[in-house]
Amino acid sequence: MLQQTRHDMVQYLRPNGWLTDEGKKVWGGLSREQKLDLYRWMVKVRLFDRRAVILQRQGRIGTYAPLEGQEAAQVGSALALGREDWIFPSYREHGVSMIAGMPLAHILLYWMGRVEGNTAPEGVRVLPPYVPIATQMPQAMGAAWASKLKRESSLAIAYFGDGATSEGDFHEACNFAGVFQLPVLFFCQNNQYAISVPFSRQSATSTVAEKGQAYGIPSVRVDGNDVLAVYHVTAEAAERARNGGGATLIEAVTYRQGSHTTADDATRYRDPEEVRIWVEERDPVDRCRRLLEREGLLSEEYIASWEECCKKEIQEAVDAAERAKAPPPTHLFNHVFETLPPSLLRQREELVRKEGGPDGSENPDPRHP
Amino acid sequence: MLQQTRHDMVQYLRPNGWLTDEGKKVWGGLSREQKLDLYRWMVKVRLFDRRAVILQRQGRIGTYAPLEGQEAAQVGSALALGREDWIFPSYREHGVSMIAGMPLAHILLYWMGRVEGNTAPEGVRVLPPYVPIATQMPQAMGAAWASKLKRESSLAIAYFGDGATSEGDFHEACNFAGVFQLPVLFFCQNNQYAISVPFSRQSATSTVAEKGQAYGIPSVRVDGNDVLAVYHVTAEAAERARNGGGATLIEAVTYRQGSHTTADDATRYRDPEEVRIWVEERDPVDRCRRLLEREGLLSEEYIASWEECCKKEIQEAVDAAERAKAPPPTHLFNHVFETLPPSLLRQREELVRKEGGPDGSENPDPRHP
Amino acid sequence: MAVKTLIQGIHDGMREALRQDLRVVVLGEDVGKNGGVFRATEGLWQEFGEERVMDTPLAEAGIVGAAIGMAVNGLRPIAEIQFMGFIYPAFEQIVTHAARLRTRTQGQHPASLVIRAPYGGGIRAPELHSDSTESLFVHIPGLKVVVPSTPADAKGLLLAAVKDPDPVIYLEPMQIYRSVKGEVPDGWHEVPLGKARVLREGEDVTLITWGAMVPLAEKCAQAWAGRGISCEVIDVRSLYPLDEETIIASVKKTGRVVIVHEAPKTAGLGAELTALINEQAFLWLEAPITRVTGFDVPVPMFALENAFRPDQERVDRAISYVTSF
Amino acid sequence: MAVKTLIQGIHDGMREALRQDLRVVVLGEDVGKNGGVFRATEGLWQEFGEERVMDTPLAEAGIVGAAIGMAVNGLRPIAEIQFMGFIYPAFEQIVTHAARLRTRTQGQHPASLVIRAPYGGGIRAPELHSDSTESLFVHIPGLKVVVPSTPADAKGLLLAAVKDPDPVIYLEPMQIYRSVKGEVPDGWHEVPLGKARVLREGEDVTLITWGAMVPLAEKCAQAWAGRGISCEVIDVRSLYPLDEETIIASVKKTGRVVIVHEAPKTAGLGAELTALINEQAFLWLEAPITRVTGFDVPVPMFALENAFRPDQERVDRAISYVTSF
Ligand SMILES: Cc1ncc(C[n+]2csc(CCOP(=O)(O)OP(=O)(O)O)c2C)c(N)n1
Ligand SMILES: Cc1ncc(C[n+]2csc(CCOP(=O)(O)OP(=O)(O)O)c2C)c(N)n1
Ligand SMILES: [Mg+2]
Ligand SMILES: [Mg+2]
Repeated sequence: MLQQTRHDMVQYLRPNGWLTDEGKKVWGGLSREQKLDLYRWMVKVRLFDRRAVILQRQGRIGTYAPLEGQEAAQVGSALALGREDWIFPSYREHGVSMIAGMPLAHILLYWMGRVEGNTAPEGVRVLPPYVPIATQMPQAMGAAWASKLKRESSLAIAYFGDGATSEGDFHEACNFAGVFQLPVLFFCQNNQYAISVPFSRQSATSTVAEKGQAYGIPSVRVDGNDVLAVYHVTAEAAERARNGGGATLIEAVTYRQGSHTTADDATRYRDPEEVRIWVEERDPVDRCRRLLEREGLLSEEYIASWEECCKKEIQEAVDAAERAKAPPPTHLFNHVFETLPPSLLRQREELVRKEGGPDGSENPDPRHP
Repeated sequence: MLQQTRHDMVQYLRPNGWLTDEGKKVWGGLSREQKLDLYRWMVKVRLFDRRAVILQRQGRIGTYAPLEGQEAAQVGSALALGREDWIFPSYREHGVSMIAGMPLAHILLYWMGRVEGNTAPEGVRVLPPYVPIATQMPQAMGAAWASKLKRESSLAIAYFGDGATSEGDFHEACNFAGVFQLPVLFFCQNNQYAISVPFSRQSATSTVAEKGQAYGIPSVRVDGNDVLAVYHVTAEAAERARNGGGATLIEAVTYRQGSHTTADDATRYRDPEEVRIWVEERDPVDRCRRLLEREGLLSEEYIASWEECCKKEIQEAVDAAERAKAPPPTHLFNHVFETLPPSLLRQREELVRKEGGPDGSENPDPRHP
Repeated sequence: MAVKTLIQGIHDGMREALRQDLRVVVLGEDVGKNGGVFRATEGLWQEFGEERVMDTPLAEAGIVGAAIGMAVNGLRPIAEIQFMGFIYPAFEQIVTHAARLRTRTQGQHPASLVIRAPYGGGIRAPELHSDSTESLFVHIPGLKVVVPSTPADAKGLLLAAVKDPDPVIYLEPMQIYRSVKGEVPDGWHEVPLGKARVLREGEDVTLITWGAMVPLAEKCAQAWAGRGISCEVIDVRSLYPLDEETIIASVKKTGRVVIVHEAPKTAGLGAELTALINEQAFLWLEAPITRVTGFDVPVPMFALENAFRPDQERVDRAISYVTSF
Repeated sequence: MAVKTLIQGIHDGMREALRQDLRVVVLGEDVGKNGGVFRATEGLWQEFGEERVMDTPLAEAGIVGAAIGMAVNGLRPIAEIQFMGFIYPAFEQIVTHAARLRTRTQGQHPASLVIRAPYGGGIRAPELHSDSTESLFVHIPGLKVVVPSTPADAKGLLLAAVKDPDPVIYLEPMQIYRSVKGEVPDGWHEVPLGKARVLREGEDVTLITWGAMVPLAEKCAQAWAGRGISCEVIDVRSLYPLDEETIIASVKKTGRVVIVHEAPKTAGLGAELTALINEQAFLWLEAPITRVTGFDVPVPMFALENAFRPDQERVDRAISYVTSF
């Protein structure tokens, strides 16, 4: 059982690919497919991410926020959620979104500056990426509150970074969640930096987890590059939330191996040696691969064919996104209000006249880009 | 010495008027005048407060926020500050303001809706009352930061209530103070209620003090009706701040004996028995009086003559405030900018024409109402 | 129909909404046991219980953020901000999220919620309690903004706002909470958003206003009627979307316009109304559109609030000006 | 004088301020070691040290609140908000406190500070990075608001803002950060607040604009010059206080006005300019004042930002309209 508050870092899978004793127990409880899924998703997420960075360099998508290094935190937590749970991501949670069911093509569309990329397929409860830091947290809290009031078992999870812990919205969301015992998980990927600002200048505490004490909510610090531990602590917290035990603050200790976004240059503010350690010695994907290989669940051929499979899927998504018919300019007006007031109808007319084209009615269905 | 973080409540003077062992030591270190001052100020503050409530009932001032019950928290802390310290009060800190040097007449003027009441005499570093909850906290933090950057020994103190701890501004201010080790005191009068909302619905923690942990700043919980303990913990925290030791969060546990403001009716939401206990058994003024009487520092005559003296001073302040010449309507424009832009000069002209009177130049000196 | 005050109209609207729509919840500071600092929610906590009427911690971004999340997850929250002067901590949640969530999610999550806030001066409230910053919200695409000035409108606009799938900022002119009385229909009563109310017809001048300035405009119109000048008085009521049709029709009839609002002049809503009329009725104008507004100074403490706010003399001067131009 | 970009002008202004006035400090997210996400503060941390150029935690209310407190205690802070779209968490500190502290303290604490923020679209930035909500700040009494559109003005307005004892919101049109170049005076160079810049004189139409729309207006004016219509182009530059004199003089000369801004139309600053001109130059107007603005929709993601923002075609149409009215 998860202790009320654990600030020593939970780790089941060591950087060298060996399980701890506790880890062995947890691992033993997983099916073969579950074990493989942890790895497969991380690979897919990484390949997607790398491809997106290349697409940006090629000018085919806009500024992009890479997640390389954070795959375990995202995959481990997302796999612990249910379809009915509400996910409030930040701009870096591509891994989470795809696991929850956002088509890869949508994620790419978003970074192509296309709002249709935000549309979730039926039944997928992922909100669009939250760009203004920490603002998703009160909303996730509110969604959880609604679940509780409606006596539904769905929970809400907010994803955010270490920098987000400094915002007032972090505080207000955690406080409400504590007071009302809401089924919400606050999942912090502490990747050590908020753009260039290290966590040591972000907070006088050395961990995010200990901040949970201020809200009377249990918190747990987990090795965010250990996909098994992340999966397990998230699943435990989710279960507690569903059973009326209220919120949990989870700090996944990880590292962004690349720059903040493709517009950023992390070499300006990070020590190369620090980066090297995280990349070479603590990588989340390598670690999981080593374990699976040792357990005979993974062969070189399997890896190769899985990577091939992912690349194909990603390529299809790229094609789909690039083929997706751009909505006409009048699309600007399509979802401002349920019913456009006269002044907006007039403005829309102005645009139609200017475009000299159709009236925008042939707006492609955004769910099938 | 003050421990890093003390969440057991510091108490030196028991409700029955007897000192604890630790209290005896602290008490012994005070001069006769200091001892009497603690009491004298509390009496003056209470008499002022009661008079203000009556003035409101008589329609001579507007809505007023009474502090009765919180005298020890305000007097004890304010007496521990120096003239060079910056004070950022909320709307209930009349006791603090008067100790810092705000003329009583100014405080009354403020509640008469007169902005001149905010003007501090030369050298008095009290900001106007902060009405929007918790907003004074980042500013106090910033003033403290400036002291530190300028290598001055002045500190800043923000006064706020238990409800304020829920606002994002509380969090952001505390966090900066922790990160930059700023000489700022966050002084919370936990009077148990934010208007009608009890602290148990404001926060899932049972104390305010434990919230300090989230910011790596020492915090202390003190009996806010024990003027000696409040004085002492504030003095210690101030000394630490001046010596580069950074911020302290102080929770003074107290009770507002009356309503939130004269527009509120506390009987709607508080249990009369709860009120009775705080009024009859834990009153801060009684407690101090009992101690001083026992020590022979206070006689009935002394009390009577001091009260007389206070009442006279208060009466003079009432007279001064009521006599204070109201500034003309054009005063609206006097301090919007250092130099009025043309559009504002024109608006001012409009008002002058309307008033048909003088041009507002005979604006009385607001420092001498 | 019973005669009620404006705040009773608001109260009735919330009660009706809570009764008829189980998705509706009310949340805010002191709205529960205490019934709200103005008693707008009096008795609702007792009647509907603490799962429908919820006291929150003191945190406006938390309140509005929670309301957005609730709306996403199927509720219809009515969030109370205790005074408009305290809405700013929630500004980001309102302008970045409530206003844009429908667009951002391509219609999937319209953020169907109502944010109520008492606003304006005139009750000698403490400092910083008397802001009228309605134009800030009108400027943000995706929000609707309404202000009732009669008890029936108070109820009708509130219920329309609750039913409306888009986020509505519902501002309550606290000066006339209790001074304005009128009949309020029983049961579910809606006043459509986007429609102004012409409370007095006239030929010579169009007086455009809303909220607590409505009684003032009416008084002025009455006085000028005695002097042979007939004013058409329009209570805008829906600040966004504006009822352009009613406004423009009136201006085309009178050719002279006085706009009265309590907020400071510069970039207040009077500016937008002026621009709109200039665009749509330019050739009908016979005098400059004239604004009578709060001055461009911080809303003063109450000793000077009468000097700050529009009054009969300033409105009269404006009417003289446009009629003798 | 060297030729520099607009962002270099801003950078030079900050450097000069830090050099000449020891009270000046720069604070914000990533402004230190990283030199700002746009490199506006590049090298300043290295030159002046971390007690003058300070990286802060990620909290805008904290940043602005701290800056106010610093100003109270004798410093002259320049606070950077990383993008205007992220200024809203600090809204309360700005509108309730920075704007009003001088009034509230009767002149004792004027909140002398500068808040810088990049604003507007045109650089294909990620979602929610491209707001232009300048009119919100113009509406708040007690604030000054400026927008440079040339490198020299960038430096000159920044130094004037630093020297100005009142709080100044300094907005940076990021689209033209690097595309606009020009000579920038060395040393301390001020451009007075409250003065517009007439960048092109003309007789037929007055084009009023600011920020990244200035080059667009200039281009349109040029094109129309070829067709025999001469446009006077005014870069408002100081959004509050407005240079009414320059604006009104121009309108009285041309009688026809087109206002171009990127922000949504309703209750944008174009409304105030329209109202102002209507009030002060009514009899000189020969056509409705016409606004070309962002549409009243949430600022879109970048794929549609060109459709949202004013462009040459829309401005041309407006010029046709007012000249053929
Ligand atoms: C309210 C707000 N302020 C500033 C920014 C600009 N910004 C974007 S990402 C970022 C750093 C976020 O750091 P962190 O929370 O640690 O998340 P990470 O990017 O490391 O995943 C900043 C300052 C923003 N998006 N929102
Ligand atoms: C930002 C903000 N929200 C709401 C209010 C309305 N209000 C005034 S006092 C108060 C309660 C404050 O409680 P607390 O912080 O405990 O201080 P106390 O009044 O008990 O001294 C509230 C909600 C306000 N002034 N500011
Ligand atoms: Mg981070
Ligand atoms: Mg309290």
